[in-house]
Amino acid sequence: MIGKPIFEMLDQIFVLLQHWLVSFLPAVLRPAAGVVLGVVAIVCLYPALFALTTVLERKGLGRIQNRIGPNRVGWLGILQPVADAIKSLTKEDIVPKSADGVVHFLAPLVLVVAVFMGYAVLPMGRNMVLVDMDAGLLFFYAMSASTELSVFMAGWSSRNKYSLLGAMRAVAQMISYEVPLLMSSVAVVMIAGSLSLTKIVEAQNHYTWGLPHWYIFTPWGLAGFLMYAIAATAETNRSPFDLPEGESELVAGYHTEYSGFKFALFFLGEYLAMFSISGLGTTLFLGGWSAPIAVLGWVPSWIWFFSKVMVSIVVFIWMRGTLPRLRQDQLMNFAWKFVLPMTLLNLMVAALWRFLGGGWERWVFCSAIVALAYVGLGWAGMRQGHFGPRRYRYAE
Amino acid sequence: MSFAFYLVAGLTLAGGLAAVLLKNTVHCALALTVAFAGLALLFLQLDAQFAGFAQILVYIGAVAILIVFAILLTKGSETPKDGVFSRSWLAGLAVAAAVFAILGWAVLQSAHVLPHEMAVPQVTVLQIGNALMGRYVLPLEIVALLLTAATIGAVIVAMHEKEGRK
Amino acid sequence: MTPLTAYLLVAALLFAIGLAGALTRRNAILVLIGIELMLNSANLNLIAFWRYGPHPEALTGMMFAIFSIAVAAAEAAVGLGLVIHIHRHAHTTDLDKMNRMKG
Amino acid sequence: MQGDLLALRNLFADAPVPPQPWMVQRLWLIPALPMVASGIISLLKQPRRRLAAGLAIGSLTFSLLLSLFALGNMLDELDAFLGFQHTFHVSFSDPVPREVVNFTWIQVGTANVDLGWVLDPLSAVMLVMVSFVGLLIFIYSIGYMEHDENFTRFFCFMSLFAGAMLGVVIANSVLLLFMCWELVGLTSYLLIGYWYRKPAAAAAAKKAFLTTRVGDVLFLLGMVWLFSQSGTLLFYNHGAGSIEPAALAGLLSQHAALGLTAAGAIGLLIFAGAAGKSGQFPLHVWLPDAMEGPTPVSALIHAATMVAAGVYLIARVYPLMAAGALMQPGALTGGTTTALTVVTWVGAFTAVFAALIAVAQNDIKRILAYSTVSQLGYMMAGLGMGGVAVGMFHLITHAFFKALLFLGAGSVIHGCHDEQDIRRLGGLRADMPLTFVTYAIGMLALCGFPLVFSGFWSKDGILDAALHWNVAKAPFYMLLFGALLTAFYMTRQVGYVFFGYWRGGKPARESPAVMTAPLAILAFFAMALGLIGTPAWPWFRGFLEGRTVGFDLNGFKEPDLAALMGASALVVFLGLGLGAWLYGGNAPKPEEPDVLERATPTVWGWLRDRLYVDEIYGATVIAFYAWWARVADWLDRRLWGGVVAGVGWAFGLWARLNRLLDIYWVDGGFDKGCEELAAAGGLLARVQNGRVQTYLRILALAVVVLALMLIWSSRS
Repeated sequence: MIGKPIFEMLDQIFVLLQHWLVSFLPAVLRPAAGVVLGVVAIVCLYPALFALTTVLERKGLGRIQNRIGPNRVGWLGILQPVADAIKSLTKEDIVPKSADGVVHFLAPLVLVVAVFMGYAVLPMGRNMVLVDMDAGLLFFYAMSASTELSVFMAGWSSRNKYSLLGAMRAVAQMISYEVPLLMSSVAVVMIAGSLSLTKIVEAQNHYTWGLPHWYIFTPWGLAGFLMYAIAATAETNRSPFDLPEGESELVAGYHTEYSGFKFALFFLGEYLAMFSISGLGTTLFLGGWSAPIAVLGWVPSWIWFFSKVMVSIVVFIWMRGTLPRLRQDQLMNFAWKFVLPMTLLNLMVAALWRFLGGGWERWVFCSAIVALAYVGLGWAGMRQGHFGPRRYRYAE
Repeated sequence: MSFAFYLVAGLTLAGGLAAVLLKNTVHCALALTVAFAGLALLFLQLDAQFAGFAQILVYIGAVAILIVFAILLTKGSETPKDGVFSRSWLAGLAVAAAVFAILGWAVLQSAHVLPHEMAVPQVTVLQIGNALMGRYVLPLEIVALLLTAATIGAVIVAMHEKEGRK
Repeated sequence: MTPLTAYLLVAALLFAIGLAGALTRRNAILVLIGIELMLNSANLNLIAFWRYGPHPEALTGMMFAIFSIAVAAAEAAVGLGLVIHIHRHAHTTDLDKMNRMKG
Repeated sequence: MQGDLLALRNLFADAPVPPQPWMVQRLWLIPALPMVASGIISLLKQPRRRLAAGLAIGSLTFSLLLSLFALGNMLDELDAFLGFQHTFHVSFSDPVPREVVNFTWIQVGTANVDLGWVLDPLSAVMLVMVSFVGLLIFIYSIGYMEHDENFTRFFCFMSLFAGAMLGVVIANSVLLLFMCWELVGLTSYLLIGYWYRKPAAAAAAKKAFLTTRVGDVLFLLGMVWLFSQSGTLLFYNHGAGSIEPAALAGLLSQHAALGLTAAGAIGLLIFAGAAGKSGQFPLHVWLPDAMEGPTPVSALIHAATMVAAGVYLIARVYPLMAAGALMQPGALTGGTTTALTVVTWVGAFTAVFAALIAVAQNDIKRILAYSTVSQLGYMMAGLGMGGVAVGMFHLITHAFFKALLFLGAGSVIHGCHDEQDIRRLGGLRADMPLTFVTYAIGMLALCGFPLVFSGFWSKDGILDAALHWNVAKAPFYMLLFGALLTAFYMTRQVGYVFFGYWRGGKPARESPAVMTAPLAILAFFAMALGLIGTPAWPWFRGFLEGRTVGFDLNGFKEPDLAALMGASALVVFLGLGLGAWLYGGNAPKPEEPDVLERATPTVWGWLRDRLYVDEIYGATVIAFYAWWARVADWLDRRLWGGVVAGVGWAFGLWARLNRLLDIYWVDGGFDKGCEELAAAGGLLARVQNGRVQTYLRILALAVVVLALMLIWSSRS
């Protein structure tokens, strides 16, 4: 292969760039400067991705809903986010008179900061991780748990019943779905034997017959990924779990009373959370930055990571355009009576997988258990009316 | 002692003080969160990464939210008319001061026997996991049982009593 | 002042703050907040002793702290459940008004 | 020579060890499949009958396939093994190929509690037998149990039983064996008491459970002893197992009481467990009562498999039983030890004893039950005198023809509207032709009808071993007499049931094909299986003992063999003839006494009442317990009750005295005191003002005081 060094360089181009830039500084400052560079890169990159995604989402939704979508600013409306940014920066920042000023001000900041923190441990390519932490996954979840508080702060400080209701719904939903989210990741941790996200990716970066060892291609991994995807959708308040911001009931949920730049921050925070949770899902189940087939290994690793994330984002958008919103009781029943039991069972299946050795039995057993549980739980839930249409009880 | 320590310790103590002193209950809860976060940072300074993240996950992610929910459910966010401190606040303060005095005195008295700088312990999550599953497996199981019991208990205690049933 | 002494003093102060809160506030939830602070200061002590103790590799203090965090979570859940229950019955969370167990 | 051998072994020890066969690694699947099926069935609701039966039968079919695969595997290995020995002129300490998979279950301090499974010819043969007979009986049960409302529960228990029994078979650890053993006992209990609303069934289940428990306690003792002496629970562990030569040497060097070695004593304790499960003489009482369960249960558990588990257990620990007397370490034949002698005598006695009782029974299943006890005695005696192959061959053939007989009896009961008394049946030859033909084949196999029936060859093997036993000749004559009795009582039963005329109420009808098809298959095997154990081609024996055997008619030319076969055939013909003469033409009416009863009413009465063993137990063990309970009751009521009453009375008197004192003297002063105390209490009660914070404050203050005291005391 002639092009091998070139591809390796392409693969590591950002790492090399960082090293090159840092090498201008005195040795004492180098580690700190490296981190600062990484932070700057993340802080610049993801908002750009956010801008791109908003256009993508609006155009995509437009297509799904048989309309054109934004098409005025720039070529095919591609500059729409720039116009939006200018608008939100120049708009008047309205704070309600009765609002709790300090908390009202702090809420969007806390959200964005906490969300950004999560990116510190995501490996976005080979050697491309800001902090390779031993307890990376725990850190990520600790940070994502902190966002809940900011949502509450926003809703409570607005002194608006819609805001408060939206915030309480959002927090309840996030807490409910955080449990299955964590549980489905624990299965991965059990198999990979590490909380470090880089090690988890490394554990999946093997190939048999040119096919990858991604965890999604195992029975427990597939079930875990499905549960993770459901919980992630709910955790980011995306449709069909977007009750906290249901426009028809709550105007806009907890950020009803925000305008201008603060609103933009909330918007940004939500999309950033979506990116980071997609990135984590990619890392845990889809092999992170590893190539989907061995022969494509020469393509730079970060391309794979970002393509996988973007595919997840497209799926998010697609679901938003397709699925109607759930009801609150359906949401809670679904979390506690289907997703959580399934993830708990999945833990056991993963343990079984781990201890059944390398033979074919583990495929048969684990698939059978997962399939049986899925069918059984779903059937029982449907039968008892947990997931279906609501049965009204009228007063006698 | 480093500057970072004073900063974080100051943050923690300020958060704690605010949590105790503020009038608005929700503000108290938020200040408590600040104290929790400061403590997590202190844990990180003590090279207890796992405990620090667990602290954030459990306290900020769960306990703080629980407290906030409880405040809203008990209409506690309105400031009561007859003051936020109890009638016997002076006695309470005195007792607390006495406790601090005795604790601080004990710490300072024994300062000379306390160890100085130690090498940073290299503890990986893997070691913690092995310890939890090995030497500490019985406590772990008991904690699991306790959490289950607490979950059930909390649900039952806070459950609405249905009218017209036994 | 050695680092350990500093950490212990911070923990003692936090404990006293928590105790003061638990002893002086009217609202039952704030009493619980005070108790949480006290528990946390104990955790700080445990971690500090683990860090500066003779056998950090044995993980005793760390484990103690982790278990204590778990127990505190359970305590908070049950405590707040009780407060909500009391509020539903007595329509107050004011501890000064809750003295039906008076001897 | 020894050195060469060692060098050779070492040479091959260095060579890359061939990986264990695929089947050995997966042997656990065989018991696991039915157990999992049982677990799933237990969750099903009553109406899911087809699913339940399908799961049970499907899982057992898979187990059967795997068992056949394991047997094939073993045959291949035996060839390779013998080829190796032949090529290199070596002999291993183990005469048969044996594959074990062991793992540690729990680690307690330095002691490991190991579990594992073993695949050797013994377990392979047994696996195939259990799963095959089990499968046929499962299929049969669909027909037999079709009207039962608890159909799913039945298959749940049956499946659990099959899994546990297969677990007993593959166990390489005495602990695993014991666990499965107890599971088997549990399912036996559950299935005997399957119709728990019938008081007799519930009582029989309890009796079975308690009686086998007597043996199991002794078995447990033996197990613990074995563990403490050999330090391992495994049977085979590449030379380090508890019944391998190294450990046996240690056990032999120790002496227990009564001149027994530790090995012998442990062997006897284990035999006690086996005797309980296999219904050997003092503990046989539960087995006839166990016939209260559904007939497929009787066929599977109380005829073919579970009761044979005791025999299998003795075969499994044969090296232990025979320790010290073996020609060659690890061999499976030869030698007489105290333990084996006890096994032989108990077996031979049980064989005759139960056969005698069987003569005078009138319940179709009870006759078969006593016959089972008797045949188990044969197996034990065969093990004791002739070694593993002799006993196991009879076990396998017996499993087939006795299952056949029980299923045939079930078919009769099913067809005759739950009538079990043979005096109320009769003439079924015409009504149930298929059942009759298969039943007759089973009966002839059980009697040991010469040449074409398997029972003849396996029983002959036992008699042959008894004839050549060098301790005593009595067992031989006992067993021969037993054979006569067997032929007689079976002829009597068949005469009553199938010949003569119909004495019952509603006319009988033939059972459905789902029941008769297993009968036909079993009948085929009841005849054909004999072929693998004839003296001319003792393939079965060769397989179990690690030899290849060819067909050789000279096998018949062994000394005494022809005479023995003649004698045994004669005995069988005598029994058949006697039975046919007495009962063939016209059996008596239900109300009339039996032919033999008219002849010797006294003896008949003894036999009919099962030689009063139950009554003896009732009069001794149970009576003792009842007496002891009465004594305890009396002590409670009279002695302690009297004492208590006396004390009470004394105190009553004292109280009356006090009352007078109180009223006239104390009260005045006391009331005053009370008032004062109440006032003081009110004062103290102020501390308890119901405010949580006050308590907390006091607590904190107390902490401060305590800390001060601590510091102060450490100062001084």
